[in-house]
Amino acid sequence: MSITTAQEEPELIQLLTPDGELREHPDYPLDLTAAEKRGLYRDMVLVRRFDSEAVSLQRHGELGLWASLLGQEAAQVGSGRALGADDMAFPSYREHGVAWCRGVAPKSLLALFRGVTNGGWSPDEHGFHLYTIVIGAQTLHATGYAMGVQRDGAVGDGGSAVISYFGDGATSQGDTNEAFNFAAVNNAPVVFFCQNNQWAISESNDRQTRVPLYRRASGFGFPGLRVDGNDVFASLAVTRAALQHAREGQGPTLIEAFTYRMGAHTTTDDPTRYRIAAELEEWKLKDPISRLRAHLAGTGEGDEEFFAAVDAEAERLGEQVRQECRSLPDPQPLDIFHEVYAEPHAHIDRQRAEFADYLASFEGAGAEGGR
Amino acid sequence: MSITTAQEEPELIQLLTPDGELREHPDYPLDLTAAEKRGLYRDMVLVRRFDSEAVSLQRHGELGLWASLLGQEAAQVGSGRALGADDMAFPSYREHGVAWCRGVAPKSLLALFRGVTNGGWSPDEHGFHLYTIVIGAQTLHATGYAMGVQRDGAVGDGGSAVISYFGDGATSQGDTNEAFNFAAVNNAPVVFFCQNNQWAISESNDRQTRVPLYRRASGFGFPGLRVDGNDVFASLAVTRAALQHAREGQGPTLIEAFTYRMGAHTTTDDPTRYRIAAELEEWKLKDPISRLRAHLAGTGEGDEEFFAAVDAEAERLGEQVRQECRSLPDPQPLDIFHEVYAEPHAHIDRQRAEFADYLASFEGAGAEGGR
Amino acid sequence: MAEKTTIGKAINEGLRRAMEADPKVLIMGEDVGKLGGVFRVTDGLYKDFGADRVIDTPLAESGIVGTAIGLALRGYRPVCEIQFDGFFFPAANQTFTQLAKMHQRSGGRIRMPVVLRIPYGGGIGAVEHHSESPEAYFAHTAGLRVITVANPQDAFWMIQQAVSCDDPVVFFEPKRRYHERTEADLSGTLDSATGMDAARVARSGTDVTLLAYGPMVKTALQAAEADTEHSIEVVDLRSLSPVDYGTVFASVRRTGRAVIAHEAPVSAGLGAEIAARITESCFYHLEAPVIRVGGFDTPYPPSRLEEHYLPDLDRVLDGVDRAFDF
Amino acid sequence: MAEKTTIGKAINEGLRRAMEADPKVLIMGEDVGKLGGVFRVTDGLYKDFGADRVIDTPLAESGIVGTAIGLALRGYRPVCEIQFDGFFFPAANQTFTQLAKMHQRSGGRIRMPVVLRIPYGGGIGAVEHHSESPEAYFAHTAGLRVITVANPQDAFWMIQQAVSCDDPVVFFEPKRRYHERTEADLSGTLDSATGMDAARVARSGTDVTLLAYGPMVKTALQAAEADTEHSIEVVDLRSLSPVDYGTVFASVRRTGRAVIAHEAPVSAGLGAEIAARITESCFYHLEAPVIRVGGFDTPYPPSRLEEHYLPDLDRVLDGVDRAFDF
Ligand SMILES: Cc1ncc(C[n+]2csc(CCOP(=O)(O)OP(=O)(O)O)c2C)c(N)n1
Ligand SMILES: Cc1ncc(C[n+]2csc(CCOP(=O)(O)OP(=O)(O)O)c2C)c(N)n1
Ligand SMILES: [Mg+2]
Ligand SMILES: [Mg+2]
Repeated sequence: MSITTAQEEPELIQLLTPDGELREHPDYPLDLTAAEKRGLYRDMVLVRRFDSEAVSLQRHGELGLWASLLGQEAAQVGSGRALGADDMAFPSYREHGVAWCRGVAPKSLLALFRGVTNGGWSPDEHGFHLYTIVIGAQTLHATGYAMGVQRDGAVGDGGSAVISYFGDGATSQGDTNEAFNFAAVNNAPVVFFCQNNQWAISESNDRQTRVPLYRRASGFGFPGLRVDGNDVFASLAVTRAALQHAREGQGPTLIEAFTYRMGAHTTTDDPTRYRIAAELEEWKLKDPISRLRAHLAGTGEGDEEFFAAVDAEAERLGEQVRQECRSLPDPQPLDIFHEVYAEPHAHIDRQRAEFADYLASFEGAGAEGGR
Repeated sequence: MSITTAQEEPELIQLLTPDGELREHPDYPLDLTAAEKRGLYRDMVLVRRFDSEAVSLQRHGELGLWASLLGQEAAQVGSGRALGADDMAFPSYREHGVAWCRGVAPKSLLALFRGVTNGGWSPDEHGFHLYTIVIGAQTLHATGYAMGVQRDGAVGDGGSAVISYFGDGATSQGDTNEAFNFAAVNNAPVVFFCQNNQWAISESNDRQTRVPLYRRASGFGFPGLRVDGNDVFASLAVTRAALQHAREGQGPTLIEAFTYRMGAHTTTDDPTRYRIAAELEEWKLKDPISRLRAHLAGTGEGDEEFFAAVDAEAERLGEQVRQECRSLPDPQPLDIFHEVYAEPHAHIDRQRAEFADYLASFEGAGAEGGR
Repeated sequence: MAEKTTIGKAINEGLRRAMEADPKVLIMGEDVGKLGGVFRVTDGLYKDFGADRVIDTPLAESGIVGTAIGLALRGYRPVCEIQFDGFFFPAANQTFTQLAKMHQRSGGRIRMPVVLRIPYGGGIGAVEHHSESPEAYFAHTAGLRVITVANPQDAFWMIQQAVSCDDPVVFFEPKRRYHERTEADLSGTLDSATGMDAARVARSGTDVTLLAYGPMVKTALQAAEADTEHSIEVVDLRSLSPVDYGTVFASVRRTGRAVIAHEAPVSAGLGAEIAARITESCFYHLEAPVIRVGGFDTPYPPSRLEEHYLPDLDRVLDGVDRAFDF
Repeated sequence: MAEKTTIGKAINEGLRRAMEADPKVLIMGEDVGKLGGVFRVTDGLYKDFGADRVIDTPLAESGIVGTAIGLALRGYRPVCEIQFDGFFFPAANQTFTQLAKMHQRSGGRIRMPVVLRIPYGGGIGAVEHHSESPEAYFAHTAGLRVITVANPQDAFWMIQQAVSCDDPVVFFEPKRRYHERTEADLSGTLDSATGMDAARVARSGTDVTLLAYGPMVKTALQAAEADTEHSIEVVDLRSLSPVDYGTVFASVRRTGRAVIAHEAPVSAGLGAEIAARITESCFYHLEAPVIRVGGFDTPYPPSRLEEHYLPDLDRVLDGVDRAFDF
């Protein structure tokens, strides 16, 4: 009886070891200048600093919630820096590092988690769509967008590519699998970038899948790759290659960036209930930032002065972000009715007017808008 | 750049050639007695006759619709006869051949398409769930049922297995892919039996998938096989093996039965709008019934007398089915409210009573229930 | 230039106009290409506009609506066909949590000119899931516009208005009326047409307002003809969200009575909303409560029972009688 | 044996009782295992009943409900947790076309004892999709029962009644009330409890009937306390489908006025249905139209606006005033 499943160990594409040593990879050559490497280091440090500031802002009641990217900086900055100006990214809700690379201001992200807006930035301006909270939904948006790129004739040399971010948990959703299939059937220029941070809230990978996630792609007829998601070089190189593949009209790729969620799922989560501390300790040794720092220090491409300057910049960023967050203006009650429809809508107009009257009725009474 | 996809031709498991010649297969030995082979032949002929009778009943206005299985008899009878008494099947809406093997009376199927009932038989009694019209939905039911089998401790020697039927089009649905994943993660004893009849209404395979469908399984971490769906022996042998694999606790298998929908999608469809006649002619040469007949005739396991007897039985079945269909009793108006809930429901009771009063109001007027 | 035509043909012609007028308009769905859709509503468009603009999608409704959203983000105006009412539900998540909310989520930066065409309603002798009337789910979802048509003239204009609207529009097509032939003028330009969110007094009357939409408009008109005792005013709602309450209230205030008929189950159906609003705004004009006539609160029955399930002439007239005998 | 406890703990205890009483009862959903659910409602059950009965599923709501249906077909009684209201929609197809209809489809041969637990409503300062009130979608779907609780006592009994019911039950949990501590007696046997489809007069009054359910019951009671001008009778509906109209009509006939409050958008919400029915059945008792107080017909706003979106004490009292000033 020949019913068996191949169970080889997946190959992990790695260009930078946890000790900061460079490894050549035949398929993913990467030729970065020292300045570029330092740029990646700076990105990661600043993003981490911003992220930890946001966690603390949440603790102080300034944000309703925060989903920390701690540990995933390399996957995000590597892939984010692989994107070109004409490319479009579709994030989930944890892609603060990608947002950073796309020029989205930290305060725009904070506005969302503070409850000031459900969006916060212009997707077109940044080539970075809004955060999507419903797991997997954005994978279809990315695929549709890529089908639009095809129809615009923007595939081929100098063309545009699309990237969709999602987590390990998201691979279980019907939508994500439909997106894989629509992309494959249409040969759409989209890269599926799965950050496998090992956890979907409290559920470990074995609750989501029986085999490594990158393998999913082959079942739909396109390539799947597993990259060391804590290696910013590998994340950059592999994403670049996949984007190029897409731009050239060769269709989708699934990249599984193997990484680790070093923090809680969000600020309301308590990971001690479901995972052991040793796991975190193990992953600390693979920290994406320290390995690049070791590399830069080792090669002399970064010196103490540089590291100190980045740290100082990070401190300033932290301070700035704190300020900006606190001074985000609150929306006004009647904003509830804004932008529900793009075109005039009699019913909403009436409801807005009624509510305005209601609010006004308190003013005479000296009360404050009814509260 | 190493991003490529393997594109080998899929192996088609075949035990009986279109000319009726037997082929040994190392992995799927099959040792059938002459009586068993004749039984399969009889099943296929009778099912085809029943099916064509149903098409004609629809033409005569006796059925609202019919979905013909013409061409898919081998896939259905082969897999249906592989099932044990304790196994459970979850059909789509075209599995009349499987229904036949599970002892579901033809008239029960006709009742559904006549509009007399939305169901029509006892799933438990027959180990054959109700037809499911919403594409893909039943794949999850089958997987959940198989998870129940596991919890009952009914896996292992002498255990039960579950089989889910669906079409090529159904592989595109999120539900089907979620079912693959739930089954894989839970190692559930379920066989996914995809009848790839090349068409989902007017859409050919290339609109549904970029690669052969059996490959989908490997992405979820379980075996996928492609069998000649017009070969009843291969369909039987491969399904048997996969069911046994499941019963033994080794988890799911995807079987792609490569076959052809020789008729229209349903009686309301007109395939001349979207496919060329030559395709059908080609597949006629691979007809599942004639190849078994050739085999039986060639080996002497079936003689003219036998074939004539089966044909005569088929005629009688046709006649019987016609009678039974015409004498199916119509449901009564108040049946609308029956069995909406299993437990008492004040609102439905009230609505039923009101409608009964309404109907009664016409009786006095000498009219016929308001129509 | 009035001619006899059908709702199906008028939608087809409207889609063709929309595609000619704007190269960004796309058709997508199951079997919309060579086959022209199971109801032939997209007949000929694949041939004339090609596979890039008339897309036979994989069999996955969530995928259809989800990729349509992506296409809209890229500047396209997709018109998605959901093959039957009962097969909308796999797309509920993309429709309710994404399509409906994207404009608001983005603070108005993103527009979602996506049309979902849904053939709906019963009366065609079909098997399960082919006869549903799910409009209330959509009317309860903020961010969507919901419209439906009752004649070829409206079908022709309103499909074009839906396509040119920058909000997502759910366009319900009364499938059992697809092939009925009536007069319509399929020439002229779009700006001459009544707005898609206006209701229409389909027949004037003085004693009672009978509200209907989609497939029930014809039944309502027949009821009005048949009733020799009461003068029935028939209002064709056309837009189900928002409802044109100006027209509705004006009529009810004149007649003092209202009956609303739809095929969908009565409980928490659209009739409830309309009855509640009429009562709120016309309380002192009402001689009787607003009467609802609709499907029962049961799953749609097997087709041999559908004539009893669907509100027909007699059930509508019974509702009118109840508005008087109250 | 009354003690101070919370709705969250009472559901937990009720689930434990149900699991002890019947080995066929299963818990399934995202993070319901070791974590005990994001609201800790299934806390401790994984430890005590094991992974076979408390199943951490893959992250796929359609898969959860779809496999629960399969488990029910095999004789199990699955209790599915949908993590948040806004994440129900991927399961809409399995819920509306399969779960709700299976019993009818089978002519009564199949029973579907599946419970969907859905934490719902706003007021917790959450991001998008975590504050929705989708109950009207379910109340419009024949074949489902829909209930909700407003206090630990009901939570304890009604979750057990839901589990023991042979119909699919959607069990809405008022998430912003999960942790409020009030008195309840979590001993005694199930048969002593009021049936889960009965409404309850939570506070007697003579001037107006204030109808509420789930998270709004507390607000309604506060409004009744705060209103010194009118004697407000508060009815806690408990069952949203079917609604216990006997209790509702009796109260409205006494008071002559009704106000219904819910968090969900008003349009085509449950309040519309209840208002319509009250008007149909109590027309000559009504001094004013039934007043609806609810969420606006907009997507749930960002959390810094939710206090304005949610009907609060003032909005409810304003509704009561409108019932008098009409
Ligand atoms: C459809 C849906 N169901 C449930 C949730 C609740 N939820 C939010 S995050 C999350 C886990 C996601 O895990 P993963 O995809 O691995 O992403 P990660 O959080 O690890 O980045 C869940 C279940 C949701 N947001 N959407
Ligand atoms: C969710 C859903 N969408 C659409 C349909 C309409 N429909 C009925 S059969 C069919 C094609 C199915 O093709 P396939 O899965 O290959 O099965 P086959 O009919 O070939 O046996 C479609 C689109 C449906 N039944 N369910
Ligand atoms: Mg994760
Ligand atoms: Mg097919």
